[in-house]
Amino acid sequence: MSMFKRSPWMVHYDGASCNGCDIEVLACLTPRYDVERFGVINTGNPKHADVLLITGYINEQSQPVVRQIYQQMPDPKVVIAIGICATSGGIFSECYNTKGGVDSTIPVDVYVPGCAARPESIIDGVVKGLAVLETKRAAWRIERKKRNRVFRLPFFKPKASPP
Amino acid sequence: MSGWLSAILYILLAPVAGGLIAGIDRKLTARMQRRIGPPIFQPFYDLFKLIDKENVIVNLYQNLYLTGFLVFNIVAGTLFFAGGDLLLVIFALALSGIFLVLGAASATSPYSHIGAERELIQMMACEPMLLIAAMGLYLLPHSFQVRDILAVDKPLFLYLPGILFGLLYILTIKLRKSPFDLSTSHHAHQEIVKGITTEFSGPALAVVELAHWYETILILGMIYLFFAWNPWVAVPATIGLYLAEILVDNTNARLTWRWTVTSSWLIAAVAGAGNLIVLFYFLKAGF
Amino acid sequence: MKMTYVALKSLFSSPATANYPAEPKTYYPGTRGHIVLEVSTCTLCKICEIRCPTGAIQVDREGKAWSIERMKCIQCGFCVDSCPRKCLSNDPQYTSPASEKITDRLDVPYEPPKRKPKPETPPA
Amino acid sequence: MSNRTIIPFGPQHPVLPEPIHLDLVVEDERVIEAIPSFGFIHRGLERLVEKKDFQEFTFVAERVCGICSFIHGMGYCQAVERVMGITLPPRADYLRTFWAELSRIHSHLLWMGLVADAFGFENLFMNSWRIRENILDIVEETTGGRVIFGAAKIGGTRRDVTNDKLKEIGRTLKTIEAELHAITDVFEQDYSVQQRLRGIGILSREDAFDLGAVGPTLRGSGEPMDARCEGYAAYRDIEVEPIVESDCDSYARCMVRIREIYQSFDIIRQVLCRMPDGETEIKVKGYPNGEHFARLEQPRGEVLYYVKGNGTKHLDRFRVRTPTFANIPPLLKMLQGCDLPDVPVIVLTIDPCISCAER
Repeated sequence: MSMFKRSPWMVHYDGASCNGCDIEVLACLTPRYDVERFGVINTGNPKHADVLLITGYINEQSQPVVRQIYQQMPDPKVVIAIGICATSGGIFSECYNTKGGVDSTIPVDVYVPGCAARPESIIDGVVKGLAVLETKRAAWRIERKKRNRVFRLPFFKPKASPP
Repeated sequence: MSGWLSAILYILLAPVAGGLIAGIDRKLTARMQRRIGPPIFQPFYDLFKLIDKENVIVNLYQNLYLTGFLVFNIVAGTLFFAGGDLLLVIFALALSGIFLVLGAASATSPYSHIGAERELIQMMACEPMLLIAAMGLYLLPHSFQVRDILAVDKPLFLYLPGILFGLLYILTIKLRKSPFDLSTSHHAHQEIVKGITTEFSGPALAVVELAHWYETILILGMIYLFFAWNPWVAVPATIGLYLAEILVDNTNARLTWRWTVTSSWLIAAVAGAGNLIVLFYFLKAGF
Repeated sequence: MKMTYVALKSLFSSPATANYPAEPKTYYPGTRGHIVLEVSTCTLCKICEIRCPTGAIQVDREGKAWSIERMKCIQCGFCVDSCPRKCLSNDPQYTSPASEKITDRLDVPYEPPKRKPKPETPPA
Repeated sequence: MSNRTIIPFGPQHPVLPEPIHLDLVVEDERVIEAIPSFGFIHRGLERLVEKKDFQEFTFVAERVCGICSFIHGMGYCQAVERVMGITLPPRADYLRTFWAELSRIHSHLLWMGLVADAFGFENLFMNSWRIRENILDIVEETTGGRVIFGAAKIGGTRRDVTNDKLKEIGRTLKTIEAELHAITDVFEQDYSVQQRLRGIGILSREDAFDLGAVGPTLRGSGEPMDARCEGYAAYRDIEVEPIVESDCDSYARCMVRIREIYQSFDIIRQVLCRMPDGETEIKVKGYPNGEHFARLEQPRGEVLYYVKGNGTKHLDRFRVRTPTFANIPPLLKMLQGCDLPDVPVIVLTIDPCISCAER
């Protein structure tokens, strides 16, 4: 049995939201909601994270940042778009500076609606995301067996160069 | 013979005990913050997940250094539990710390570099007190061997209260607890992201966690030495002192490195060295 | 030192956590969760479609349907305020997260009143 | 023998959840200079006035920022109402003041948590946010939203609160206030907190004034300036004394905010006592024609709204000058010469709300 379900570490990025969803994401960590019950830790470091929570839509300036965070996260990983802005641009979809929702830049696995998304709804979204993470892990393990990349000391040269 | 047995037990059981301690620590921390907190086995879930994850290698030497970190932590612990030389234990521990610093410094991230620098500063703050503690423990049995110290039939903590206090002070640094979680932090967020562990991911991070568990058990063993004349006192005392560390972790802000170095050296000089000198003359006078 | 008191008091009092997924949350009656349409009184007047700030509501007069894109609605309740027949209302339960963008389409049985055929003007 | 490096701070950073990017030029661990770059959250919502009609635009104005959302909506409505020459029924004014002060308490509690997180005091963060949840409960019960209140409307408020409910809220607030004392005492007295706040991020009174600081940042430097003294909404009946600290450091700004929380509790008490009966909204007829500047006090400081109407349902111009926007030059001044561990603390003592600043 895999442990991804029990220990999803998250990283949170505020695309271009109004802060409403951001503080609700943070509120999930606090005593009333306490997502650490499910093993969620807000690592703040993409390299440690399994789940990327994005609030707000994507604009010109934040697009490379979001892409970079997504690429820095090791596989398997899940992206959860929090709030209406992250889903579709919401009330700002007609602004001149939008690129659209998060799915305009990186693939999104779960959409959490709400303006601002309620903490309960975020918890539900993360739980949904974990199911996706599980399937992604299965697919990724098959991939990894092909590439055969394991923890290796420097004097053992890798068989295949990493992509 | 029993020394080797306990060393093997250490190698096998320390990860289990260390993980459990980490789990209880997290649970208690959560309760102190009025949360329910994660399950007690959460650290094991985290560890197995990290092993399962993709290993993004920044450069291949990182793995060598991290292996060194783990191995020398285990070596230090094994020496300690086999009843070996306390000085060797402290040096092996320092060496493992250096390996971690090298691993962090081998990456290019500025956060990781600053974390490595801070880790060095923390080690600089710790080492004098650790050496003074070794000297203090030497005074009664006239031996640096852990098995000789264990054999002393006197309550060492009454002879070495200042050194015990100083050791507890730097244990906060060693266990990476607030107010001294400078180079990396388990929970609260800091300006250098994850500091020394920023560039480690997946299995590499799992190695760091595992090494920390070994280290925790070794540190608890060191506290145990001070109460070793009676196990019925020693076990509750060690547990109690660890709980006190958790409480301190929860009731302090993170302080700066200047404050850390100044205060820990001050305590090493006043409490540690003072205790050492007083005890030395008392013993000389024949008490 | 003040914090020690707070921490110890917290340690020995029950956690403030609402055990959410295990115990369902009860909402205040006025909470804006999602928009509900009472189909029987809707007259497909299109005012909600015009008023909606995000354009989430679509009213199809020909197909006799009222649809809402749940992943676009910001629950402002402006449609509820401006509905002339009061057939829209707020339900406290939020829309649950999903992997696709959901659109709810409701069939409205409203029959527009037959206009009386204009009396044929007698040829002059 | 100094080693000059550049450390990026943000846009994705665990301490500050909002995307601001600072390039910190660092010598060892001392910050020489902070070079900001913006635009990660720029939406251009001021231009939406061309697309949304002036009543719909209230919802856009509320989403300038999710933390001080109500005051943004209220300020926009107030500006439009002045343009249209609408006088609100007194109950609407009082309800607006009630919600504005609630949002001030919730925002300051949120800030207390974040600054505690910035200096690594996780327990304090958790406790501040735990108390904040109680405030949010009141907000949700009365307005229907947790962070986006959605209660302001041109011509009044969208909801009314029954007098019984208001009495009950008054009692709840009393217990919350009692609980809060334990937390604010920690900020005031705890040794390690003082170590991290006192003497950090000095902003002299002259600098604060010259660089255009507003709100608690300015008042922490000893300048008594509070837009609530202008007497908008119910503040015309309620005496508001600007809270001033003269230490000019992070601790002073922290104390200003903590004392403001208690002041807000006091204002809410007065509002609840004097709450007049009657209508909460009046019918709005016609379209705005003319222009107006509205000044309001947000949790983060003074905010300006400029509205220009042309007699159609779309406004000509809408402009916000948010407090964080005004507080960024003082921030950069404070960051010069500080230590790296103090950067998050200093950044947070202006209570940055980047989504306000970039709109």
